[in-house]
Amino acid sequence: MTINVASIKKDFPIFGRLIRGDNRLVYLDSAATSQKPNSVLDAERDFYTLHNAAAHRGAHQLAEEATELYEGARERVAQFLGATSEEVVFTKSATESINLVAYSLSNAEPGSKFHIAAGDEIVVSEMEHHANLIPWQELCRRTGARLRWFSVNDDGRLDLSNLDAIINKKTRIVAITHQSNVLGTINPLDSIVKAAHAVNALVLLDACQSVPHFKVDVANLGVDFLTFSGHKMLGPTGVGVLWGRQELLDEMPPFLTGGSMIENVTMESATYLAAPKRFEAGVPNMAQAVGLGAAIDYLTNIGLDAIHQHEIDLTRRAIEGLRSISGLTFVGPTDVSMRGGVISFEVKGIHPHDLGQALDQYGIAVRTGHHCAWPLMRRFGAVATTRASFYLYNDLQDVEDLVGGVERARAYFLER
Amino acid sequence: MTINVASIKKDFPIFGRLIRGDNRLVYLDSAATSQKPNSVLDAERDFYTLHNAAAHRGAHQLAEEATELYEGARERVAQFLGATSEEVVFTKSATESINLVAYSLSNAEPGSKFHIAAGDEIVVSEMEHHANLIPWQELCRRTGARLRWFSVNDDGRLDLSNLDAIINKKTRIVAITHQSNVLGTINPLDSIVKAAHAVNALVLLDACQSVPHFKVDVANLGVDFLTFSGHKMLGPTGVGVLWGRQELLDEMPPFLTGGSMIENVTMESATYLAAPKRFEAGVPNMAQAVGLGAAIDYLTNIGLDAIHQHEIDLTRRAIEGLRSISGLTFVGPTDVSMRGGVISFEVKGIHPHDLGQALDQYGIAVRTGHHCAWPLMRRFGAVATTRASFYLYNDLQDVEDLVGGVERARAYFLER
Amino acid sequence: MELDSLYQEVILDHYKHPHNKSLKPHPTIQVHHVNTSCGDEVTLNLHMNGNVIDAITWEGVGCSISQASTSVASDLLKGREITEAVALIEEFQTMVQSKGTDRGDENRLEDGVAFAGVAKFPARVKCALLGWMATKDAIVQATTKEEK
Amino acid sequence: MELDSLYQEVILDHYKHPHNKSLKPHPTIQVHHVNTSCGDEVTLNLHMNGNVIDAITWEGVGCSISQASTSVASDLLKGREITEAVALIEEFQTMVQSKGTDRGDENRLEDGVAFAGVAKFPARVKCALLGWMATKDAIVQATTKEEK
Ligand SMILES: Cc1ncc(COP(=O)(O)O)c(C=O)c1O
Ligand SMILES: Cc1ncc(COP(=O)(O)O)c(C=O)c1O
Repeated sequence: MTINVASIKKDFPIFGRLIRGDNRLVYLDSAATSQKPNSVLDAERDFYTLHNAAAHRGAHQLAEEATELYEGARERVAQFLGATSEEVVFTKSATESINLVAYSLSNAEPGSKFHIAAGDEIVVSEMEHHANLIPWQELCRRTGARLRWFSVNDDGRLDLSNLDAIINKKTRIVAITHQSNVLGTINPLDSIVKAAHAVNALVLLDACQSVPHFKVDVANLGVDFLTFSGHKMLGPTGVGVLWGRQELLDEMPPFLTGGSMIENVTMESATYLAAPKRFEAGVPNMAQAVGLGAAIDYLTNIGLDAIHQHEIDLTRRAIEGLRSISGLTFVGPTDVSMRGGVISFEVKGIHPHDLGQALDQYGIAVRTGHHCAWPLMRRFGAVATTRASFYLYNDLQDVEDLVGGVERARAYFLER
Repeated sequence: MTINVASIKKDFPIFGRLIRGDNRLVYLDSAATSQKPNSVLDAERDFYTLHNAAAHRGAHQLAEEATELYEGARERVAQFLGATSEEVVFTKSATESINLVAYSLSNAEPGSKFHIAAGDEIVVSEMEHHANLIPWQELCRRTGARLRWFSVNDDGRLDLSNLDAIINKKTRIVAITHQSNVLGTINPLDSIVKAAHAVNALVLLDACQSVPHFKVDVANLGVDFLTFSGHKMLGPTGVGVLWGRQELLDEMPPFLTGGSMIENVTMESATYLAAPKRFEAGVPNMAQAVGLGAAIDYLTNIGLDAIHQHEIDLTRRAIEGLRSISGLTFVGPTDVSMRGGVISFEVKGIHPHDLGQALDQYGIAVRTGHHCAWPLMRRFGAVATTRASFYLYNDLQDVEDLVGGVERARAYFLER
Repeated sequence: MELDSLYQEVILDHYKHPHNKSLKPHPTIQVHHVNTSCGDEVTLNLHMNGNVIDAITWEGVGCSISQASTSVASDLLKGREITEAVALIEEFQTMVQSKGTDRGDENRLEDGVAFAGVAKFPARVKCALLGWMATKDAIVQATTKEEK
Repeated sequence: MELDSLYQEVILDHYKHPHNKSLKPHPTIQVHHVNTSCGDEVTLNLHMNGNVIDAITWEGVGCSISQASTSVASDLLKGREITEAVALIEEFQTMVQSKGTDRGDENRLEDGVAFAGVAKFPARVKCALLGWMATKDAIVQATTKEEK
């Protein structure tokens, strides 16, 4: 279960370029977006140069082929998740996937089991990405429901001590992240899913930071919805996934409406197809779905377990190395159990922007700022943090360069 | 103002492939989706292999470059439309663009000038694509407003005889297509825009079939919103545009919510940035926007006026040729004034699917079915039609092949 | 030529002269199915006599494949017991969805095997299935009605 | 080395020892600006004396560029007439948005020219502008208040 990073790097053409002069690229920003292997770019290009036509809308040969490739990509995603094709909806991003569920719920008429109203409660956590927070705030605004949340402990773990109070008979949906994009924390789901289902609440898992990095099987997790973005898992920009239990998707009201999702249309009204088509209005992002299929092939080929182990090894090493730097504190757990390859930290006396700028000058790409998790920043009394995140194409040299880079930046700002 | 199709075809690699045996590809389905030139595919690939990072979210060099490329694409779109960058919102498709406006309106609180309620009216036409019909039906369902529509004359033109009755003091928004994707009709906008603005109603133009084919200048049109898809204008799948007047976009409530569109976020609520960011939640479809920018360069280079003239020439020739086929009737205008390169027809005794199948066998790709305009089909008493649509890479030989193909199919089905 | 492999003589015959195409009144179950991607429609009356299909009559608009296939189904399934009919429908379905690997058993599907060529044209599979799926749906409804 | 072209000595000095960084009470106008992409914030008090800026005092959290730049602005603009101040703000803005083509006029912008290097780092332009835009906003509000 070891990974040959040298050979993997060769599949990613971007590692051929130099940064700010003649520095090699040390890309530690995969939690924001990942780099793309040639096989993904080739799959997209082949779609356009050999098979491009509107899927599901034509009977000519190109349309047939485009349909088969697009639906083939759906099957790949389904297999990858341990799901069936009918449960996989292609969206443009995880952000759209989450909004889809939130809008669909508020489109439900009174009397529908999906209808949400004043008196109902929606549960999130303090460590959510804005994409899994604001859509629920807005759903509450539209329906009169109340937003509640789990808080986060000092060590960056979810505080579940009041689980029974937060999830109660009024709870309708619990939307929670699988792995924090700031802390690296992987959340335990069993007790949350159990509590939610005990009160007939739905569970939506924001799997943006988990599906790309370790094996996720929807049947095992027991959640009702799961969302992620293609661009964070070697896939193209412009494609995301909503997985949902088929019996739910088939009953939920549509979100975006238009072509290819209808059963019958008159000037007055329309009836809608079953999922997944119900939720895919318009000519779909075909090339991007096909690219995502190729990305899944690439990941599967390397092996998700090996990738996760590799990231854990890098994370352990990075925590050890950074820990010795004077004035450096971590935001998030420092033990590697139930944790992924995302590390946030602060260095006393250096603002993250300045630190990030210096690292960039050495060729090291990290993310600085609030990471679209502003409430979590406030929770830790930080304006911003510096975040390094790892993926299969990173190696120990990248970790050494990061540690060395932070030391050098510290000297630059604080010791001159 | 003539177009060198032979040289253009060389830029589109798909014309190198053969269809159903050894037929050359006669692609007459550009109204569904267009083919892509190498320059668009190269622009996307260059983005991924040289500059890929999350735009607007990082301070490192790749993120800077990605941001510049993404915003550069926005400037190109703005220039192309005679607009400013702030007025250009990237979406995944025209379908999303239209839904964006419809949902934003229903997100407006009572008291807002965008708020829609029972008693209000929304106006569409009988020739709308489902994408510009169902979102308004659903907006009516959500708000209690009433949907009204212009009907279509026997010759496939909009019936504006009751303009003053349809657009009245209750009208809040008029959503209309610029060019019908079935009939080829280009709608006259002046009187509609004037009537709408006289009662303070907004005008949304579905420009899916116009922006790719002739020069559209938003300042001249006088509309308030304009929507189109990249994939119909040589661009990638997965990108669309909403253009809107800045003062409107800046005041309208957001639609999709999440990262990169916020000003400030607490657990309880969020405030939002000005347009266009307000409407672009999440890591954007960067590579697709960049590809669309390259598509616009390609189109501009050839010249939109030349493209339009070329399509009109092909259309005139196709109408002449098809007209002589026994049992063939057109659905849509047969004069070429105020009309684009989309031709729908029926052949007595042959169902469009069968006709399309035969044409496919000869290498000719046409669209058959209801073209996502089911009410319009009913209006003309058709279950389906056969549609041929032209673009800059089609030539007279393609038209001859179409006419010959329909004759051959007729003989196959009716004379054996 | 491939077009002939799709449009076999028997298909065009059924298309030009469809069987059982006029609705008989008082059905056990009436169903209405639409091929949403193209607008083709079929209204189908299922007449049961106990466990046995007494008659299948229908009306519809659509392409040669959907019309001929409904015509063939209405002939083939008449006089069959429910389980037999469902088995035949499933055999037909397997054949047209086989992408060309299953040519169908002529002893069982009779004129139905003429549709084996459809399997190579994925966009037409739904056309070939329209009448068959409508019949299956009607049978399921008739059975459930029975049980109530 | 490019990092030095961004982090000039004068910037790090202002960062470590910011000027006018403590809010003086009773401002003519108080504004609060946030750099939404990173969370940096500034609260700024503008004290007018007729047409002339009497004082600019501020509080804030942020990177060296945003803090130093606000410090420099609060020095440079003090004692200026409104039109003069606005002109200087616009000159500064033009310089940092010039992508490196405009190095700034040291006679006019004084310590402000130290930020010319920012122009080559688009993601930092907003940092450099935070305090200046806040000041401009405060001036506009003060003027509108006047007119009422
Ligand atoms: C007139 C018209 N409007 C809207 C659309 C919807 O475009 P898309 O499917 O790319 O969202 C189309 C094309 O399908 C169209 O032709
Ligand atoms: C945990 C988490 N949720 C949601 C998102 C939103 O993903 P996207 O911007 O691709 O829609 C991200 C990434 O930005 C994330 O890290």
